[in-house]
Amino acid sequence: MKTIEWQYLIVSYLFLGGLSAGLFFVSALTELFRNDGDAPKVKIAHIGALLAPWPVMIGCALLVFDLGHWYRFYKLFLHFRWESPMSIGSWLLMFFIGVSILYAYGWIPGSMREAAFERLPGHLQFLRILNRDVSGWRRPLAIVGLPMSVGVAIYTGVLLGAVQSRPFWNTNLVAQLFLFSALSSGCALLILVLAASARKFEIHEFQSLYLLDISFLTLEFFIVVPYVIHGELSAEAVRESLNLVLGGPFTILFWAFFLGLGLLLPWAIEVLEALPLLLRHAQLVPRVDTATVAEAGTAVFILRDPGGQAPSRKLHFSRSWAVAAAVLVLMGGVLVRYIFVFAGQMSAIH
Amino acid sequence: MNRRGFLKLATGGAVGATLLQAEACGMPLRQQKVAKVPAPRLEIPTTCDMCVNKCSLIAIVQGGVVKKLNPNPENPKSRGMLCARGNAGIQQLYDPARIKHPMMRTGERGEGKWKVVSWDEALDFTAQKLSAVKEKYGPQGTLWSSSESFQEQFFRNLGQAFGSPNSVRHPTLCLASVNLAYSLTFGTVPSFDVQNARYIIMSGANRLESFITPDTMDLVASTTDRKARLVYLDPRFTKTAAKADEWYPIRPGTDLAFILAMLNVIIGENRYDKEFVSTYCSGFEQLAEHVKQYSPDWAAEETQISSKHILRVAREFSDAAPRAMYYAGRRSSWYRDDFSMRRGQAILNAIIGNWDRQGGMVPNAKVELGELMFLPWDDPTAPRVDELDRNFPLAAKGDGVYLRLRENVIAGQPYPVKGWMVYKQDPVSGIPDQDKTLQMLRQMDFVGVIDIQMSDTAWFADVILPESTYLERLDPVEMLAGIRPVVVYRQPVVKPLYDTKPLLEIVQGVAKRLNLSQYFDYTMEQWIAEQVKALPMDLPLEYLKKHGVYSSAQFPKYGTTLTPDHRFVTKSGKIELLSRRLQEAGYDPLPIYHPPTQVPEGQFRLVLGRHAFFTHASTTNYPWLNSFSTENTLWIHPKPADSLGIKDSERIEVASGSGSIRIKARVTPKIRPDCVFMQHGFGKHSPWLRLANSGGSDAQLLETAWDKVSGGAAMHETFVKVRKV
Amino acid sequence: MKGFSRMRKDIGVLTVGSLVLVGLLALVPLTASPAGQKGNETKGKFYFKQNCKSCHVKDAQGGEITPLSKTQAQWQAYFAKGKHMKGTETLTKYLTPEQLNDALTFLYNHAVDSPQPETCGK
Amino acid sequence: MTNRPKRYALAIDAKKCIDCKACVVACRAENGVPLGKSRNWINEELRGDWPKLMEVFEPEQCHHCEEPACVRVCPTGASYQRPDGVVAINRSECVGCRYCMIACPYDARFFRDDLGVVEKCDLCARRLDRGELPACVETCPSKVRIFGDLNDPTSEIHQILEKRQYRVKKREAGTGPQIYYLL
Repeated sequence: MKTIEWQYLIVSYLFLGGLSAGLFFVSALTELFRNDGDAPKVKIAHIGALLAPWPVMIGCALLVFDLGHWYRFYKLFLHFRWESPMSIGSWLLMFFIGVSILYAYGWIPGSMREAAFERLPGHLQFLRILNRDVSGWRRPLAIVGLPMSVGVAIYTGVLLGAVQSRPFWNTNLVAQLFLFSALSSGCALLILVLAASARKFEIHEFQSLYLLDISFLTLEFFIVVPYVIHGELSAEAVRESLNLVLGGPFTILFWAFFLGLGLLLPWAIEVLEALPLLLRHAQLVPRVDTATVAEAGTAVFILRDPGGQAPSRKLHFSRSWAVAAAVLVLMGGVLVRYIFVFAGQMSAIH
Repeated sequence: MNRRGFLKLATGGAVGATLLQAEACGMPLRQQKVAKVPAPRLEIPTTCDMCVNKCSLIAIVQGGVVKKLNPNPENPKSRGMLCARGNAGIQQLYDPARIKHPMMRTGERGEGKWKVVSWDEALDFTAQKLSAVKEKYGPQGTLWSSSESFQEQFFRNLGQAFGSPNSVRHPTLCLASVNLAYSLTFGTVPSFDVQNARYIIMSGANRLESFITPDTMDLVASTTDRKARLVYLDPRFTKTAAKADEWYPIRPGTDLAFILAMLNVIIGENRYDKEFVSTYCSGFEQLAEHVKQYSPDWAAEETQISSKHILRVAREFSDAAPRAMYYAGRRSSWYRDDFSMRRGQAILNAIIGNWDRQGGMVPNAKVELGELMFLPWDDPTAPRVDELDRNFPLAAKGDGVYLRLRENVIAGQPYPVKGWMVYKQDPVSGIPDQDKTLQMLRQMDFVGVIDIQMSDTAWFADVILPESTYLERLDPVEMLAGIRPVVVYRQPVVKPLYDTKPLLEIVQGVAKRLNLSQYFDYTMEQWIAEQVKALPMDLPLEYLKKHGVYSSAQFPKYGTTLTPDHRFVTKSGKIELLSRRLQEAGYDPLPIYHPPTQVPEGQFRLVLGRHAFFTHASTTNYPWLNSFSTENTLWIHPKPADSLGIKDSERIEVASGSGSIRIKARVTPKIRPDCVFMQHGFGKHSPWLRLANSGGSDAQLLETAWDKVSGGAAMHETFVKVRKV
Repeated sequence: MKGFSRMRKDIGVLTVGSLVLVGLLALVPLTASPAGQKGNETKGKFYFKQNCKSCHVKDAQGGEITPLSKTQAQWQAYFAKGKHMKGTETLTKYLTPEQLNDALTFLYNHAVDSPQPETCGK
Repeated sequence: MTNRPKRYALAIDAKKCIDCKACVVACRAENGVPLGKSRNWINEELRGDWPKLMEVFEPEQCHHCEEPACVRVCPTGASYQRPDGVVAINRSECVGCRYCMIACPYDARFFRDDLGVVEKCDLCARRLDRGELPACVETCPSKVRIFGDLNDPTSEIHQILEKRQYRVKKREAGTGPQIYYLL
């Protein structure tokens, strides 16, 4: 009997799982490849680490809640079935959550930690054994967690891609699409948090995030395009299934909202915003002190090229553009999963 | 299965059962877990009663709960078959709309105010009311209507012993015209050896869809495995049409023209079985002369089937003889001269000599059963209220003519009928022209209903005497005559769930109170013991209990009547192509074609049909069956639908001379543009039959019309107007 | 046709004063029951089965006899003669005249050429 | 019987199907399938225009595939394949993730909201183990379904598949379906 079995809970789970993976990936990456004393990068790694565990944990809660018997979820861990993406996935998720929590723990400032354990009520004293400084494990955890995060991001796509009977999914491109969409949403959330939180913000923080996100979005775009072309040239069933997005119920959602607003537009914004940073040898000299920037929300910099002559070009940087781009990317991330989950289940071999 | 599943099964009946049972045995429900202790799994053979076909089945019973009904392959008729209805028998047993106790009306008729009473109270009331009617109007003032069941005879005997000539049964709403036509031609109603046929013509009878019987099974096997040819005439593209080799959407009511043209060709081209005709038939010369006028070209005009097809079919048909048949099948009367059409069929079958031959028509063989002798009563003295002798001299006396009877009762002619006992019948939703049925019902001083569920008729009754269902009942042994005659046995597979009784006990209860006990002084066990005495085995009863069915290997037998000295049970002793008895009764001795009434401009002919999910009006409320067709719709062809601006599944109003209903349209190319079709058994009054209340009732639309000779209700003589609402 | 007119006479005799018999050839067999024989059909069936059926069943000495064994005319002739066992004894040895009339009514009404040959309804 | 492993399968002679639904009700009764859900069903297809119409009926249920996608994707092994080829579900192991439903190319599975588990045709495994036929096979008036052991050369299904041409549905799904539709 044809029914749409997986609905919003699964959509959100796929998104949140990917989001965590993205956050961890970006955090770990920056942590591993930063030079000492690179304050902005530390901040990114820090925030990323602290954020990473939560979405995936919420996502998994939703996943369990979606089961016919939520209290039977433990059975998933009584078996390991390598042919079942879901089985692999659940184990992967478990370990990833573990690592990301530990990693986050490693990023909690010692003072804070101490304070927290001080406040433990008497009967919970035994928890003090957890009061350890694991900040030293950050790098090893990052190294271990990095492939896991990639795994989790890919898995959310594989879960669908592995289903032969749904032509809309049945291509390895889905996994890649989900991977890069996941990583970019990770970036986007960091951009959002930074732009929204930091009263006084540091342009360099955005530099690397923009660069990362632009590349992820670019990659994502170059997977969507071949996905469609490939599908159109593929078996009849696949072509039929693609009608769901080409002249079907999901057409507008897919092209206008996902590809347009959720991918290309934020990409354009970020490129425009970061263009100067992309120019080689550009070095930035603030013309006004960053304090005022904080209020204005806009910084003006002068780019001086290596020659060292007079000001050549102006760059303007906007907090609201950053927020806009981030929000759009996140929306795109949710949409692409919504479209794939629903359209995929509607598609069938005839 | 875990406990949750166990409970959830209630939808499927099984646990509903444990609960109900628990309730029935006054066992507190929490104890119902007890049922989870694996009880022994019993397999009890018995006989289905979801329709009249009497298929053998094996009930799987565990812990006093019927878990499943399986077909019983030992029956050579039903073989390993149990249809959708048969499988849904469980739902009849565990139907929440069952009548669980005797009930008496407290409010107005049809108001639905009831009080549960004891059997004594209900039976006293019934007897006293019947006596009151007898007092005032004589015994003929009571009407006894019943439908077929293994116990029906007890009900009819009560009516007769009470002194009423007025028993009325289902045939005139069913196959009366077929029975009469074949009896008058061959002296008996034969079976059709579909299994061995090579060429089958079927008109009207929709045997792959309306009713699943051995003929249905054989029809499928013949047309697929043995490549028999099926030519099918029907204004509707039914499932039979889907399987037929040729389907012709014949102009309704012109089947006889088609048949007469075939006769014209077959006789004209000397394709009939001369030897057979000269040896066994009478009246051939007159027939030959008579059909000269009916040429294929003429018939093409009437039937809208091209003459080249008629010509070809006639030739193929006679070439395939004797393994060819014009299948009569089980079906109702459709037109005012339905009988003539049957006669035409019978004659057509006769002249190609398919009588008593393999793949043709075979007189029914019997297995002898014993008979318990009970004290006879005086025959009723009064004439029947439907004045059969005058109106339908050839109709079966014991069955009566329903619609004529209703007219007379309403008119109070020739005498008033004020008491009505109804058994296993639902005249209110079952018979055409519902308003008249209600009118007849309202003028009754007393209406008593014996049924298993709250039918529409029961809903309007004064007292309801609940019968036990077939799975709770011991019935008389029944012999099914046929090509392969069988004896079937119905034994209870569970104890009655509620305060219900088998019919015999109800009859005896009433009889006792009417001082008629002497005519019913036997038990079911004694009755059965006498019946089975005649079976050729020691311990026949044990055999039936174990097998549920008996049949003899000596069948089928062909040609038993094909000896020149054989006397057919007709007036002349021959197969009467020209019927002496029709002549004597003042009817046309040969079938004469009368064109059907033209469909008035802007109207449609309402055609009916059955679907094998639903036994007439009775099983539409069982969820398993209802789920296949949750409400009846009006089939209408896209062309007229467009011009009326009606879209699929839109609500529309359908109006005839006798009533109007609201119903959903089903726009489909599967029906002639000049016809509309709807299902039977929906649009109930009885709120107990919740699932069957949706959509309208055909009984409200159908007008009163009957076949001139047999009196069978003519179901296709109603024209309706259709409009958007 | 001969048997027919004879029958007509007999019935005529048996149904003197009967309202229904209009003497029309066509109506004779139709009115045959119940007016054809004034006896009691139900009882007749009972007596017939109770007394005759003991010997007159398949493979019994008397050989099977049912209402269908004779035409209406033959039944009447037979009962008019009232002889049994090839004439060696009379039917009255088994049944009273009244019972015989009942039996005749049953056999007559369901004779092989009667309007209701097969027992009704079934 | 040989001790060659059994391979149960169905051959369906759809030409014989008259859409009477006996199989559907029999299954409902045998397996307690709740209303609105069904382990087996009949596909109807009407073609052509009045009066040149044709209609085909085609019974379908779980195809008990050789390489069942449902079994492959099941994370707990609740969906499994018996040695005799029957694909069945162990209710107590099913967590109700419905991945198998999505993986089934034939949409032969449904979710039991009341039990929180997935369900489908198991060819009446309990009946098979008693040596009985599946309910749908047994009850069918026109005997549309031929059930048996493909590996038994004497079985009806083995012989009919040797004699007659057949097709399977959605071969490209690559699951090796074991319902053979006779042509």
